[in-house]
Amino acid sequence: MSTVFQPHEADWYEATARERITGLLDPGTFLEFVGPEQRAMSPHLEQFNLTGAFDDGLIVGGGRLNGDAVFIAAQEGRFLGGAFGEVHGAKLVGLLRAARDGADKGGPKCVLLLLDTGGVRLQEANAGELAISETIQAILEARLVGVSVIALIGGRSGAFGGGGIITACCSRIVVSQHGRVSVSGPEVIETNKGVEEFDSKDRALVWRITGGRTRALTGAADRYVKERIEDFRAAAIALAARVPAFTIETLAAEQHRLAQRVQQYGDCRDSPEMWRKAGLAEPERIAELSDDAFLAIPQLKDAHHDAR
Amino acid sequence: MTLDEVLASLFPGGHTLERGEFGIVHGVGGAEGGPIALMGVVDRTPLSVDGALRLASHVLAVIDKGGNTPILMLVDTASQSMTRRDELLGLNEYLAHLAKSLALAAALGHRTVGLVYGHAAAGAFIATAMSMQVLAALPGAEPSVMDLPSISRVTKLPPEQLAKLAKSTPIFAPGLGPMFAVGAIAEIWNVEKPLSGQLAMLLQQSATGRDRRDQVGLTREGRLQAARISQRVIDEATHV
Amino acid sequence: MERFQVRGVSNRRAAGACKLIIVGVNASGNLEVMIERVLPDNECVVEVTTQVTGFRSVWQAVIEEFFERSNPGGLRFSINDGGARPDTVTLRLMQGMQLIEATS
Amino acid sequence: MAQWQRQRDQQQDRLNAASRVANGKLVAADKTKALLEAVLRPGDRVCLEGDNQKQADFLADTLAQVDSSKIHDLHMVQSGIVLQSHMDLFERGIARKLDFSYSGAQGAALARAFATGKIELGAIHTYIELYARYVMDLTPNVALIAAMESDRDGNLYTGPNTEETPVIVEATAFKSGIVVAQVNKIVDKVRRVDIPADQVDFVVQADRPFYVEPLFTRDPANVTEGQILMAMMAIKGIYAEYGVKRLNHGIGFPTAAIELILPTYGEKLGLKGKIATHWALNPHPTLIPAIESGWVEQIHSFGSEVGMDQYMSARSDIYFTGHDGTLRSNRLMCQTAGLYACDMFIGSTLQIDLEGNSSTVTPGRIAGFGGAPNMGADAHGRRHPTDAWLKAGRQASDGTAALTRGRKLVVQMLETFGEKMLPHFVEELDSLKLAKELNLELAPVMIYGDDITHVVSEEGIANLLLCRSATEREQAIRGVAGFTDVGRGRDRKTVQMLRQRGVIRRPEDLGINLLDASRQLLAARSIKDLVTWSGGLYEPPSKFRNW
Repeated sequence: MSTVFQPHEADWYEATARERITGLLDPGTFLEFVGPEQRAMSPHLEQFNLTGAFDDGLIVGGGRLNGDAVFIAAQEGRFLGGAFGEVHGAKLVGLLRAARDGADKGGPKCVLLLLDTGGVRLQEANAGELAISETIQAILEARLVGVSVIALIGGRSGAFGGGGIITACCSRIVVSQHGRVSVSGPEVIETNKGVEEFDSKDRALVWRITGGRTRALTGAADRYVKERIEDFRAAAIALAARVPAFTIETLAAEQHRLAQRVQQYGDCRDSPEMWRKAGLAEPERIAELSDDAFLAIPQLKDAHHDAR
Repeated sequence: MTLDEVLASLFPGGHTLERGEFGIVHGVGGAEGGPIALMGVVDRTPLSVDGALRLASHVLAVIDKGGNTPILMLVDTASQSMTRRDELLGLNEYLAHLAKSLALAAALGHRTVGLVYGHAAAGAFIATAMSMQVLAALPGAEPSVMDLPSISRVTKLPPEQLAKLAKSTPIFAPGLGPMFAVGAIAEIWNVEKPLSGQLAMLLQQSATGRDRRDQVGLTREGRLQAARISQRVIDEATHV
Repeated sequence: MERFQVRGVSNRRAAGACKLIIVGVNASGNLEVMIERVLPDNECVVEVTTQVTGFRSVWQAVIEEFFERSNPGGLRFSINDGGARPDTVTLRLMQGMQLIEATS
Repeated sequence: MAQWQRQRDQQQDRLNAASRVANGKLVAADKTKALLEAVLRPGDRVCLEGDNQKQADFLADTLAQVDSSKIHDLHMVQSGIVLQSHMDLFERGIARKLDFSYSGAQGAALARAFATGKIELGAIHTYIELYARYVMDLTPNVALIAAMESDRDGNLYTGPNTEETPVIVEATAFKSGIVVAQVNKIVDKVRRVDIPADQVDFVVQADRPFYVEPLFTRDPANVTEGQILMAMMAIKGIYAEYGVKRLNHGIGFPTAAIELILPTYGEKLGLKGKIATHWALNPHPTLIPAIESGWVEQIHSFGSEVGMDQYMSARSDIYFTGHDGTLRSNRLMCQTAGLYACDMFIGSTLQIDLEGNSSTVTPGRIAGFGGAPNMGADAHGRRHPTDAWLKAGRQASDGTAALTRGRKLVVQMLETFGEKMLPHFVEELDSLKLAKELNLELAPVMIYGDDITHVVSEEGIANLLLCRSATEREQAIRGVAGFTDVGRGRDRKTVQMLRQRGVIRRPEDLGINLLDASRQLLAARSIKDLVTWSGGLYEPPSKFRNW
């Protein structure tokens, strides 16, 4: 171990949504839409005695990625857990629709989705749920006209609830080890089914079930990256170049892929059981590996697919 | 209404319906305009990876057959299946896969209609009913994101205060009325009249190919910001 | 929740040409500060929306000290507060100030 | 005829009574209750081992289930009231009187039990004060202790969490008492003998490993910029100023921040090797980056810390380890080191008054003391000089007297406001209110004002050594009390004068820019980073993981 301190590289987990955007895009190219000075804030929070955010926890705009025009949206996972509210959701829906409408008029062909969300903001649950559904429809409409949508997940709120479903509707998914992707949160499962089903305080278990490594190894994510923003950027550039077309062939392949997963792992209770079946060395220690060692696991490459 | 009553009223000309595992049904309904592909999740069954996969296979089968057979999705589900196994397997992908299949069917010319006649909640609501081009509900339906006691726990507001708030805004409260007001549900059908006619009317409306629920929410004054904000983003994004 | 503003006078225009800066996140024990260059050079104001009621006089003291220290002529500060403590408030105001003055 | 062997006889009676349920020294787990009922007598003084870290929790649970018609009115003399079963003892009438030192999660229940008379309070002690009384006037009749391994003869391996076992056993075994140990495992041969078999009467293999609270783990993710600012001021304004090499840190986030910026900020100031080389300290995971960067020469520990065992075994140059390679901790020795061999104690507190008295009592909660008052007290018996100690002494005495003695640096760090905007600087400690309510003879004070040499808040450092009157002390404290009522009640002129004299030093007086207090300064910003620094040797408990 080096005795000289190595300064930290900017990492995704630690960064705010705005810092992630700045680090992800080509320097100086970001232009925000409906910026904070417009004060498009949630009108619903005050009745819950909550203060809002000037951007309602979602930043949308345009910029360049490796020279190419892109749209970008980033959730601030620290503001109300990055949850979807009415304004927050509508900004995302607007951005995706703009991509859809502009795709054949020289607009950006790629949308970067920096998800960091616990799901629906309960103070505006109906609007949030609907916004998630609208987001899904808008992503798919955009994909139909050839826009690629890349999800990037590695923040503290992960991509839970509807955020998990949105993730899997994207053309490509990038995760880091911190990034969790799931529908029902561990606390929700524990509340509904008891601590024997899911002990939400057992954080290692939470990550074994929902974490980035599990998602990457099962093919539920397309690219596993280290925590650094520059790695997310490199992955976004690499993946945006070629994405699966949103066609019946793709979905038939996805049907097959997902059916196989149930067949292969349907009786597993925990991810080490899956890794044992997959023939990984030291299935119990996957979480303990360094990022480099994890990235060197051969089965990680086998998980790559276009069935999304 | 029970599922049988619903089906009888929808298809006086007859229907077939196979009740499969995981609460998933599929079949065919006879209608004047031609057959309608039936499918759904029923009996308040939580939607699991297995159920979502099964349901998606029915959608893909309709697409495979070609033509433009409409799809009617019948929904009575507790919520997504909340288990460790489902999450370990990546339930999010299975629900998304179902939503994608439905969106592709719509894009390929199949009219997709949802009918919530029972319960529908959270992620299962998103992947089924809300993934249809148009969603109808019966008066007794109970769509929700989360129940008030749970919302009370999370928001730390007393249930009485929440109940009071719920009367003044449709933005968070569970139930048919609020969901209708925000634009999630296009029509609440009249059970005094045959459902077949109401379905036929719905199917005759031409599909716009665009999701206009935010406009509906605005018109109904249940969701005043969404349409305006998304339009503002579009305007700024296209004038770059 | 509580809303109020604290006005100040300044004898200089804050440096830099940047029109808008946003620092911090409105989270528990934290706050976001948006700074806009929209006022005459000899005025400044901080508009506060806070979740925690009953500490207006503390805010007043914190902001007045900040005005004295930083002399932020021409700037409007808008705060969404999630219950930040005074030192965090001062730090965010100073961070924002440094950023807007350093950005051309 | 005088009898001089009554205690021996009694001891033999108890051993005889217990022999029915024991197989030699070994007792089956399901016979433990019968064992306790056999060796205990009403009114006994009992030490149930447990402090702020390890707990003889199996024996505690079992003791709480004994027949209270047979065993009652016990006088508990133990470090910690931490577990629910500790409270149950008094609830069920098994125990009546209590002399203790520390309470964690049970602080509120304890205050209620005192108020309702469920517990008769002897006194609240510091750790070594209570150990001292074990051999003076509070010697246990029965000690119920915890160990990792035992052989069939009763030799115990207490391992990294040895903590206070030796002192409890010493006091009990050599005064005709009975020692019962719960162990995680019975083995043929223990890895090393921490407690010899002839000091142990009975051994029970518990149905689970004894509980250890990871009390000293601070997640770097939760360190705030304000705490980093305080840490920078402390390093530059105190550590560097006095050249403090031998020290103890408290458990709060501000000191965790200091540990985390030694390899960054401390390095930049060129302080490596000049400060913070020798420690009386639990194995704080947040010190890993400083250790790995070569800052630390050696550490003696009160106890262990969950997940640190492998790391410490691999770093035996730094930690105290046995021939078997694992850590040996010892609370008594480490406390003594903290008292006599440290030049500085620095820790967080919850309240400080105008005289500098500091307390962690909050309304309706008795937290006890643990070891902080020993660390945080000037040792008048100390005779060896160090530069830091002498400099502090000179500052306190104006540097005139020929016989100037040194002073231990006792530093309290506190943010001006706590959660829910509760001020940490107060006119009157909540402790006084509590003492009145509970009719305590002595209000619990963690560290008395006359022992405190420096107060660090995010507004600055107050050096109380340099104060020459009660008024100056008060204004020095007010002068760093920020926007609290105490702070706003300052006399601006006096505070200005104190600042000119260097009694109060603000960040800018120390050449510290507020804006440099960024999380970028932290050598580790997450538990994961600490694992990486340790080369994978640190294995944090699951509740601290986010991977």
